[in-house]
Amino acid sequence: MKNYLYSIILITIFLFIWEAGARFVDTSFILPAPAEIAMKIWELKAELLLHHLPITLAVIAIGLGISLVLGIILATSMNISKTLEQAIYPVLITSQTIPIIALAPIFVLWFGYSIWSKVIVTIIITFFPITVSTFDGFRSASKELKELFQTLGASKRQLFFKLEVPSALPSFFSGLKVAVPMSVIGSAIGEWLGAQAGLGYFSRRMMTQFNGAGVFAPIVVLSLIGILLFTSVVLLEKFILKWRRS
Amino acid sequence: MKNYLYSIILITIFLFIWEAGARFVDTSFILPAPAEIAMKIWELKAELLLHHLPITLAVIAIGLGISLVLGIILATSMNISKTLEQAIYPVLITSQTIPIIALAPIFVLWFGYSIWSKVIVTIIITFFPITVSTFDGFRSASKELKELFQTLGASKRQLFFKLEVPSALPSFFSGLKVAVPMSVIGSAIGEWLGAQAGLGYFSRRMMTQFNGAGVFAPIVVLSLIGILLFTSVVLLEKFILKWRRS
Amino acid sequence: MNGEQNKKLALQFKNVDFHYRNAAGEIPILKNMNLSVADGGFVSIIGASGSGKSTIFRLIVGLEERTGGSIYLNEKQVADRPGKVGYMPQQDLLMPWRTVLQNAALPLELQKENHLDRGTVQNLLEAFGLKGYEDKYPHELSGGMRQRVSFLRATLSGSNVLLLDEPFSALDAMTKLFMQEWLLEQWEQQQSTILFITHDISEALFLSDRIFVITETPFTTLKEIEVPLERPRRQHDLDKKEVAELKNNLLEQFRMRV
Amino acid sequence: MNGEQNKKLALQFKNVDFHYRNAAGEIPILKNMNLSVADGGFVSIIGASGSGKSTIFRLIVGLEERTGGSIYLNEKQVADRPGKVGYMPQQDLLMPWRTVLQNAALPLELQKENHLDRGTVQNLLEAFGLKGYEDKYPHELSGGMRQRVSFLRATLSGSNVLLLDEPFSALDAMTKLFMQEWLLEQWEQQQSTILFITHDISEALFLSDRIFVITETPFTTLKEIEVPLERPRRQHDLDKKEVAELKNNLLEQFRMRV
Amino acid sequence: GNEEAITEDNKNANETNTVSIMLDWYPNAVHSYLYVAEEKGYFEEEGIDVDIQFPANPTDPLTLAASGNVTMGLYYQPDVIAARANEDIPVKSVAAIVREPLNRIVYRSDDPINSPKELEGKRVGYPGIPVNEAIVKTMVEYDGGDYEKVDMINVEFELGSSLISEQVDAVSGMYVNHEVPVLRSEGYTVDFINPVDYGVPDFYEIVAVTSDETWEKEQENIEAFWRAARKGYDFMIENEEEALEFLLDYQDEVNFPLEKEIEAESLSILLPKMKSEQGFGSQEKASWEETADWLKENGVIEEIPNIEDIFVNIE
Ligand SMILES: Nc1ncnc2c1ncn2[C@@H]1O[C@H](COP(=O)(O)OP(=O)(O)OP(=O)(O)O)[C@@H](O)[C@H]1O
Ligand SMILES: Nc1ncnc2c1ncn2[C@@H]1O[C@H](COP(=O)(O)OP(=O)(O)OP(=O)(O)O)[C@@H](O)[C@H]1O
Ligand SMILES: [Mg+2]
Ligand SMILES: [Mg+2]
Repeated sequence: MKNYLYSIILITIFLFIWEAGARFVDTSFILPAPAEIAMKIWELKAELLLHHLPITLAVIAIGLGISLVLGIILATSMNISKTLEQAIYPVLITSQTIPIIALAPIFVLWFGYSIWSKVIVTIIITFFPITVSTFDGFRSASKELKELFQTLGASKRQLFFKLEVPSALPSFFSGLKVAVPMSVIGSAIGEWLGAQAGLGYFSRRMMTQFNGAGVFAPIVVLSLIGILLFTSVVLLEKFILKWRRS
Repeated sequence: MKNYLYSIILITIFLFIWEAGARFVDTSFILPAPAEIAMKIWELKAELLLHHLPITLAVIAIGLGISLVLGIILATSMNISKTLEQAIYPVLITSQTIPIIALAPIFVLWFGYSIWSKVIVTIIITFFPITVSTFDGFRSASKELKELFQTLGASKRQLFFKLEVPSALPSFFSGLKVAVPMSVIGSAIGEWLGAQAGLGYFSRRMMTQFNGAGVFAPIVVLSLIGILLFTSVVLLEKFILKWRRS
Repeated sequence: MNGEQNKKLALQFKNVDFHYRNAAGEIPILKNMNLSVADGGFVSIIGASGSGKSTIFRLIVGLEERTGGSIYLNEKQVADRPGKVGYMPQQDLLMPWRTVLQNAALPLELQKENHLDRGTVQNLLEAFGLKGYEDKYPHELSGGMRQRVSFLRATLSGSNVLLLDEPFSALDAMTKLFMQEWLLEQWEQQQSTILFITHDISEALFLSDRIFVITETPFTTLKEIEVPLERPRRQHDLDKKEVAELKNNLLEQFRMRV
Repeated sequence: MNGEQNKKLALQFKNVDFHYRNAAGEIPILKNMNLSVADGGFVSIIGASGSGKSTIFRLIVGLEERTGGSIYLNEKQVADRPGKVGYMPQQDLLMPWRTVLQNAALPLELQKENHLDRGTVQNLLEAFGLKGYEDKYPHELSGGMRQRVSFLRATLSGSNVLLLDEPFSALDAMTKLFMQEWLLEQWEQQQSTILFITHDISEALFLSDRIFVITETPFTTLKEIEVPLERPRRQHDLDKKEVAELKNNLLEQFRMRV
Repeated sequence: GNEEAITEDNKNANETNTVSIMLDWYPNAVHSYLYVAEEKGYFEEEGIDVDIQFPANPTDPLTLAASGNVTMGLYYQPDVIAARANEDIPVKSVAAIVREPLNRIVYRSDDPINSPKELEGKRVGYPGIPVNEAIVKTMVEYDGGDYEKVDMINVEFELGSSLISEQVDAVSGMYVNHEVPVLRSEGYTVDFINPVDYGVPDFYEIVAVTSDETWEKEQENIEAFWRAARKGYDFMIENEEEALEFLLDYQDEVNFPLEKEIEAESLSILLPKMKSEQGFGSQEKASWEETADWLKENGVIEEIPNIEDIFVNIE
């Protein structure tokens, strides 16, 4: 806790300046004060938590889930087949330098306002870190250890489960820690593009109604989801990689 | 080149399936064929390259430029002052788990439909990788080398320029390689929120006009920018870090 | 003509050929090479860097495929050699996510036909000075202890032949001396055959019955040297005149090559 | 009472106190410690791991501040010691982004009062067997060459006192022997004073005029041993009976501590 | 054969039960008749289930209707023509809801724009719907100005917030019956110019669009839908107050807060513009032709499409 003292001071100062600034500017639809936002969250708690939150959570869960399944399958296939690796890996890396997300509006044409247009955006944004980090994890399995396994007569299956999977886990978790906050962003961006409900949608909705605090309130909830999910992954990582505890 | 043979085959197959699929579906506003997109790019080349491209490039250049300046200043300050580091670093890391980008619509109210609202989105999306990688780079300077410099009576200034800066460069470039494609995405997302020109804007506009190929054409140009910028950074990195050439 | 002739052979190379292949063409390492190691012996291989010491081991364990000739293990030519010898590589190569016990017991997990049971492992853990450390992770151990876990693992492969590739090169000089004595002790108890690669002439002299010297690459035979020392040995036995002379001869031979 | 008394002192510790501080409290290392090294001497320090060898060096170069007493360099108490001695740390610590020349010339860049010029550097490069490698990067060199660059850099700090902290511990046994002989050659030419930390008793015996042994921590004085060998020396001089005995004595002393 | 017929029937029953309609904007008085029909059970009587959706982007009602993601979308007459003419998008209008433009050029009273010519050099926000460009162009040129000098900015839904936060000087796309009174009730003083005064024809502000394919497959449902909607409309003109109550009851308090007074005023503006001698929703060829001519004159379309394909009147 003591380590974060300065950070806490910094954030307090920031909130204080924001509050003072907002009161000074006094046009809450442009710059709502933190206190106002907090009150708005309280006021809208039922609406936010019971109506919009579950919808956004569903997008995050389904999107992240599909990314995980596809990413792990693809990474494993590339790990097994050198040909697949040579075909897919460069495409994957190059795909990162191009803004596929800019195609998001057309997904709405394909999938309408259903959950799938948002899920696709979330998948696009989270698929890469998961796949590449898992694959890099497999590759990180030391060549020397692989040879040791061979000299002990290990089967391909044993090599995979006893060496490559444990070797890949740290890198996999790093990827997951990147992907989880991204999935929150992906769901929010997806909801801008076509939705009837959800926290990202609600925030934009509030904007057309000159309700500044209402714009921020769902974003605060989204942030809390982000922090919560991230923390869960960190805890899971600590639990599974307990050998890394110094 | 031979290494990429399989990738090229894969991409060719993909394009072929796409082309066939698009011709089969035959509703080009939903799924334009690659050939159609290529023709559209050719047809719109003046419009795309002379009108929209410069505007998007300006957003990318200014956004990335400001991110670089701010990021490097912040990373350097954290490197110099332990207190600043303790205050800012945790906030920076936490900020990554929250979807600040979801606030983008309100930036439009703050900065208007000028270039600045798009620049801000680009900064938000690129600032983090640049700052954190630069700072991590500074921290990567080996403690033993630092002590060696001290025993040689080096000044703080010499320590910074002769040890910490060169040590930080590899990590800085890694960050830049993440940030550059992000800046392209940032500019496109920024342009969704309200714009009168730019490739991201143009793509969405084409959508409202049911011009499927027109939706994809600017995205292809954006992708080329992404690949070009990324390649430039890689070449610059190779040139500056020439000692890494094996 | 000496006693060893009556002993069974633990390992034998007969006319073995081997070359690596790279962009520039073939790099021959073994040419029609012959070698035999008697059961229960401690044999060191020394040679300059890149002379092909590790290659010999890689051929024995089957990580490289010989291009000609045959290799016999315990007087049988084994087709599928993996799993048939205990191999302790240069680095300790412990898996950081496994405890000491789990690391050591790896061969038991991987080899169906491994007949050692957990009881034996427990006994050996004690013999190897690892009692009480079973549930520690590798990063919690000192360098010497890690080497002992690695050695225990090689032992548990259940083979009578152990190949050790520069196992002590990463240790500091004093820990190294201690580990050498410890290794001899274990070897005398286990009754296994040890092939030991090292750069360190004193180490080879202190440990081995015989030393094979690689003088050129590719090689056909290895120069063989009998170490004129009785067992048990102590470090100061190396100061005996004939051993000291032997050592200086070997040193002179390598001086030109470094 | 012997010849050294007349020589100038390169280094002197007078009643030096030092302790580290951690969460648990103070860890005393030096207690009222005295030590002197004559100009032009080659002195080794040996001791178990953690006994405080590196700490002595860190005090000399000023990386740690003594809590009491005084340290004299060339018979002057220097307040601001950094830059006054040549220090070669355990790892070679070359900067990967600098060429051999740029790495070696670092002290010339950093020290205003360094009067060595590029010409001297060129001459020394040749003497150190680095001619033709000036523009190579460290990763293109072998371990032994990297150590020589590191040693050249320490030499170029322009000081007559060189502190070497286990410089050869990362080298393989044969390269190490070669580097030891090379070091002695350089030392005889440079006329500098060398303090040398090592774990390796043979190494200390082969190189030094005198050996300081740390027998306990914290320490007040170091046990001092004169090496009964003339110069120039060869490796096989270590096999002389009195040196061998000395070595075995020292070994016995440390055996209990490992 | 018998079995097949049954499954066919079932399939039909399933398919025909739901009709989705995407509104042109978030719900307000102009949609009252739909809520009346829903609340009074008229849709149910016709055997259909109605799913009313709101657009996340102003242009979605047309694009999603065209791509078949919704059965119908409420959109703007000129844009239907443009889609058909320029990109040959197979969409058609099945009903005219509001028969006159509601769209106004709105500006802040403290920064007045006295005539369209003064828009030169000004920033004009619009919701990305192309018709607004044609409207502004026509008005400015009619008034003797140069459209090239007008700075048109796509502000998506943020018409009101961009105007009052002074990010733009005027907006096109606000409705005189709704957005304007809403702004005024929030305490902002705004004024407006009517496009019809400056050469813009009297086009149908809101029509219901579907795709040719949907029309073919679901014609019966769409007809059933409009029969019910017409009943809702008839009820609405008889019982204005009650109809508004349905809307206000139905409204989503948080998402789409509505002011009763504003909506009442709005409805009174709307009713005359929704009324037709031929019956609610009917469309006249002449209106389509006039609008198409206007678009061609202004270069929005190059060729006038076959008017017969563009609309169909539901009896
Ligand atoms: N996979 C390979 N492909 C091509 N050449 C190889 C390969 N592995 C080793 N070599 C070459 O074969 C030679 C012998 O290698 P080896 O590893 O057996 O040497 P070594 O005696 O163990 O050396 P060291 O003491 O440095 O470990 C070297 O010249 C090396 O460069
Ligand atoms: N910064 C520090 N803070 C606290 N204790 C320290 C610190 N640095 C070293 N020590 C402790 O001081 C003691 C002496 O350390 P030193 O590095 O001088 O030992 P050494 O003789 O050089 O050992 P080695 O042979 O392993 O290099 C050790 O017990 C070490 O744990
Ligand atoms: Mg080897
Ligand atoms: Mg030390």
